[in-house]
Amino acid sequence: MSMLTVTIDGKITTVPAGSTILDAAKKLDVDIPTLCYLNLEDLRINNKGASCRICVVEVEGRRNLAPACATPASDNMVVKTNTLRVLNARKTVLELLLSDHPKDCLVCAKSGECELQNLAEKFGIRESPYDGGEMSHYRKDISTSIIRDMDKCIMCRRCETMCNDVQTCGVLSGVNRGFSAVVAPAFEMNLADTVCTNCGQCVAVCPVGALVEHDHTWEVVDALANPDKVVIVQTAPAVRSALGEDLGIAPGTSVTGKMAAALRRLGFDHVFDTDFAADLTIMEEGSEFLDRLTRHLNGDQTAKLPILTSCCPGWVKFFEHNFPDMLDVPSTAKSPQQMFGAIAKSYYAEILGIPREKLVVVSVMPCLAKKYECARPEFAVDGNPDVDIVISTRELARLIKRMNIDFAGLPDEDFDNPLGESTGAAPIFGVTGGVIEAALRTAYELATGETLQKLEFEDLRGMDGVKVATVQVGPHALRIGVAHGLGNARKLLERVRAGEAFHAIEVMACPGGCIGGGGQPYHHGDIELLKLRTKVLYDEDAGKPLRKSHQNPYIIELYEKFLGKPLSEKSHHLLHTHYFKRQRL
Amino acid sequence: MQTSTCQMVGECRMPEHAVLPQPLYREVVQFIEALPQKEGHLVTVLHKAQSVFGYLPIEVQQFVADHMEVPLAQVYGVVSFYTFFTMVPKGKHPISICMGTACFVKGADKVVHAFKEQLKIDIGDVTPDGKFSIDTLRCVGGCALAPIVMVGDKVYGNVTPGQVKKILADF
Amino acid sequence: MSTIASLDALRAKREEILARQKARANKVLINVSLATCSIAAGGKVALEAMQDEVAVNGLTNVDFMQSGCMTFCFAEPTVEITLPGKEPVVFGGVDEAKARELVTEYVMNGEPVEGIIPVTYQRVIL
Amino acid sequence: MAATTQIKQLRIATRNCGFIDPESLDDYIALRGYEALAKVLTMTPAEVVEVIKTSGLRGRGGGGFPTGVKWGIALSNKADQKYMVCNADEGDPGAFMDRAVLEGDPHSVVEAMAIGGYAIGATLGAVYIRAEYPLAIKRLRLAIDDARAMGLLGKNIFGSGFDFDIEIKYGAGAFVCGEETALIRSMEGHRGEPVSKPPFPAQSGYWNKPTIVNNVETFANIPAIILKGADWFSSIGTATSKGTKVFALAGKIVNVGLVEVPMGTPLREVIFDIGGGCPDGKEFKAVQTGGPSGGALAHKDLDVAIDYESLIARKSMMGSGGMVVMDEDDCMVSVAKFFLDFTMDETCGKCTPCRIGSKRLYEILDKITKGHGTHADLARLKSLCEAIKDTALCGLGQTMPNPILSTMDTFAGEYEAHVTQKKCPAHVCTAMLTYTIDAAKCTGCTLCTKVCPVDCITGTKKQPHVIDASKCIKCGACYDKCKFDSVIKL
Repeated sequence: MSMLTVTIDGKITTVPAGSTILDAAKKLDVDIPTLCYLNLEDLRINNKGASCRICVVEVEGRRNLAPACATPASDNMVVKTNTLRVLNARKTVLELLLSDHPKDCLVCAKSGECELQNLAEKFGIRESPYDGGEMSHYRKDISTSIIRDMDKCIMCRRCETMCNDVQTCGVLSGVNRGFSAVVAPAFEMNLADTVCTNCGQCVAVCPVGALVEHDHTWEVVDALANPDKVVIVQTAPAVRSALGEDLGIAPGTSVTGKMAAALRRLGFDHVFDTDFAADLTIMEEGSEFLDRLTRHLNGDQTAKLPILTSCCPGWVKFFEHNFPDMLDVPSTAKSPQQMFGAIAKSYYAEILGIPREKLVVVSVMPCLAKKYECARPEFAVDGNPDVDIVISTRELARLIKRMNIDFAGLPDEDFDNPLGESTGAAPIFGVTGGVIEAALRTAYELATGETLQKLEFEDLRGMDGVKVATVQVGPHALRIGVAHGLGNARKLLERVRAGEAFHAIEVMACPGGCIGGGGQPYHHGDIELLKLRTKVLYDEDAGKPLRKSHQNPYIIELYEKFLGKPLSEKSHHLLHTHYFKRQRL
Repeated sequence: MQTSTCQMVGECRMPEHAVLPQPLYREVVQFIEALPQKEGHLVTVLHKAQSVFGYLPIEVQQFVADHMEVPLAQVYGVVSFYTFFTMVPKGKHPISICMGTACFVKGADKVVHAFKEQLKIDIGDVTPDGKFSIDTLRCVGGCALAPIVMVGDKVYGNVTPGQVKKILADF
Repeated sequence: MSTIASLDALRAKREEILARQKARANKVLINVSLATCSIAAGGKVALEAMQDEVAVNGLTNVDFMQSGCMTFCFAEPTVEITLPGKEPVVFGGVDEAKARELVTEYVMNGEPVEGIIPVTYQRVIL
Repeated sequence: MAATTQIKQLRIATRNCGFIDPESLDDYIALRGYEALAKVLTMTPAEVVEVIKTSGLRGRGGGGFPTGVKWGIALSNKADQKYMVCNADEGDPGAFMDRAVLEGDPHSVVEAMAIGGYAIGATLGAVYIRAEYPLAIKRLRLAIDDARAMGLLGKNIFGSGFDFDIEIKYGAGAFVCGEETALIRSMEGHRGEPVSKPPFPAQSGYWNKPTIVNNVETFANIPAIILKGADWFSSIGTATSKGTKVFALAGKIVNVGLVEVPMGTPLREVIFDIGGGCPDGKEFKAVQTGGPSGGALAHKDLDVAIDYESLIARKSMMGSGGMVVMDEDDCMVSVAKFFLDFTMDETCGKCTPCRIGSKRLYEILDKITKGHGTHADLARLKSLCEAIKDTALCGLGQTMPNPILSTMDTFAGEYEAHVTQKKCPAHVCTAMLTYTIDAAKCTGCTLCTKVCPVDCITGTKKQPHVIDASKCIKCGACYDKCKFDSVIKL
């Protein structure tokens, strides 16, 4: 590849042809501010509309300023990033953005995390010379998962890229023109009425407070303070991989023990783990898979393959909207969150000897779609939901700070039992390829009766958008597909629809899996963070004495005492669900 | 329990539902089927749909989205971008007032004002009886006749605010 | 209609057209500007009036043609009349009355009519 | 016939307009139509590009980029498909030469597109035309169909092995689609939002293939250059700007119409000798060239020899060729505000400086015309203009401040009067305007009292009347009605 020599602020570097000025600047550690730019290379997520104009730089021989994020470097290019002309231009751009932005940082969900706020601080904007002009006003849209406050939108269009190009949900589009231009669903209707999967990737990339999670922390506080309620909590695998980032602990540090301790300090009556339900999911889904596979191999036409995982509520809503002809393909197993809720409000309520209404189940999830999932009517008994409140990883961090808990100083503590124990198969639910790997570990042993020698399915790991591998399970060579990101899932599903043969497919809606979920601490475009989170989960798996779901003693006990066996009538009633054909709007 | 709430601040822009004749839909389908490929022809199809239906209500946009295999939000994004596309039916006699530079310097803004006063509607609106609607448009290229007003196909040149009443009386 | 498959064919076609045009040279040619703005200013009205007047007077030596913008927007509708053996003359502001007058006075009698627009340009002939 | 001294115009691009039946292919062939195409098919594409380069032809749609250079870039970019696009989305309010050419001589554009297609190696062309031009669309469509029927478009043209065909795409009312990257987005069925350059369309354009976008007038020159030669064309015009330019003269001018003059013609000749000056004996004040992207030229600029460079040097630009003349009754602050109102409506909203900046510029101008402006506003106006010029994504945004900058420069006194004396010297800004009656001239005819809609004029018959300024709504009805010039604007 040909190399280009580029001089930036007097420093010289070489970059491969095709690089941008911004790439070259990064190499030289020259900081150029960006807002609309987003590049998660390993995930092939790239937004460089060059629309915000905050990254403009002076290029020798060019008439006007050039956007560093979108201007290709050329050989012997001379760039200046800190001249008065550049600084004044950036300042004007900021002042203009601020002149059409509510200055309610004090009460904004994004305060402290807001990229616009950071830049205003960096540039020392102390007054807003264009104040008093017209400001755009849009209707606030509050869905169960996401709050859209487009008054704060700076038109960076990152959300649009995520929704259309990466997730292919097509909910958001630039609408209107000129000063009224904004990103919105068709007819500017509410997200809840659209094909939105609530995956929250728009929220994950929004640089300002225009798209944020629907915060439910105060509901948790209220429940905890209510003496009439028994409040229990479950935490999803990916939460522990990232929670520390928002609480002053270095990224890539597992905080499982501190998290359990913090939840106990917050006042939860019992601190449980969704990982327990992940093991349970493997029992049900793995059994369903083996059952379907056996029937399919015996020529039963009603036994459809491949089986699709159904842990991910964003994915579930996506296929309900986009693949209504294939609703009999996904596993009927509920997600771990909902299995946990169903078991908690039946089995565990029985153990406690209280009615389900007295029990409040709180989930901590890396996900915003989980908020929507727990509100789906089929996951309630007489109007009482199996899971009452869902908060995201970010919200938990907020709650811990609000309650004055010195997180870093907490001791490591264990989860409570019986719903807190898990095997190594559970934490990897949080990363792409993990669910199918966990399922294969169990399916292999159940199907063959042999002990699986190598537990790591390397072919199913990694950040490739679509992974396909053939896995030998006894006499059967199983063709397995893995997709993360809904756009990749769509591609894989279209291959299935076109007749390509798979035995099992895992889909996670968010790029990278739950570790990159819409409710995780903001990555601000840093792909390294996602890699560190992945490592936390694989390490946790490797460090566990038991690494196969069917070995979990409390799962064995649950079946012995309550459910009978996987796919029993009781299991079906509590742990399985069905899907709905949904309109494309 | 978490529920969805809509805070109806500001206006909801969801257009009213309309029941439109089936043969018109068939005409649009035939047009789409005759295209060499669907990709890249969204604007073309919207032009066709608007010429068939007269406007682009929600049903038509949804229909186009389904048949062109693009998200509805994208269709709406395009419709709301171009001033030629309208989501409300025009009046029986659509009034278009040219606001090109030549017309402006010859007082087109005063003519607009006079029409608004006379009809008691704003730009982009239709009179309650559906008879007239007012729109401004970019240069029609008839600068010699500035200011120019078109009512349907009929062109009025050198229009003064004083003539507005008389023009309306023609219809 | 056969296609024009070569430069020679194009030249032959041109000769044929020119010959046809030459054969018409002893007739009066009335060329009415019918661009959008000319039509808006009443170009079609002028055309119809002249056609009517030609018919009423039983004239057989008059050909009509339409053309695009004659660039004299200030004088629309504009009409160009070429009498046999004479230079074309452009008349501006041709309303219905003027249109009829052009036929009865200028075409039929060669009498000058008001509203002649002087030629202010040179035109590139290829 | 007219004396030769009066012949200031030279018609190349509009050579056939008004002389042929645009709906007749025969009429076009009679004037050596399609011979230029036949001629280039005997040349190599590189030779054709060279002819256009040598001719010095520059884009007539705005920026004035050398057409031959542009074609050369597309020719040198290897691709399995390339496109030749005609920009007929004439959006500049006050310019209509493209419509005139398409309505008067559509085949010249069709032929030129085929020539360009051959030169760059494109077999497909597209015309992006305003949907508001039904007659132009009809005649263009007919021209394409007729040419195709005669084998002048389609497969193996003139037996040369060269294939070329043209499709028509409709604009839908977005000024920004005159910008070539926005035009391409629109042709692909999207919102017409411009894309950062480079890459330029000649490298990667329509469907990411090398694409040349030229406007109608540029194309209309091509057959003439091919048949009459590059040297002939480059002998016309100035050192940097060759050939002629079509202008649409409009506004406060006697001879409204299209004019085509050699580059380098002094502005004075266009306005006065050809245009006949301002009507009703009013004093010429300014002429806006380049539409919303251009600037106002005043008395001091009348002897400017019009070409690309001389206009840019005066903070205006050639643009597509609109020339809107203003007289003493026009307020230049209001004119700048009119253009900003237009740009504010037409900005796509993609980039920050254009989306929000246009609004803020408009608001400051509005404040000034309402009599609330300060010197700080003038300073802010200027600095914001400079920043927008430097940072906006596309040509529309980068040139949006031009009408303000040029009027602030040339008519500084007028801005000053609005801000310090709170007066509009042209008596246009109603907020700063008072109507009063000159008692010496008033005959007491009572005509003004009859037309006043708010009954604020009082006085007895045959006695001087008086306007109650507190009730007056400044509609100007009395001013228009008074036969004795006794109503005065202050």
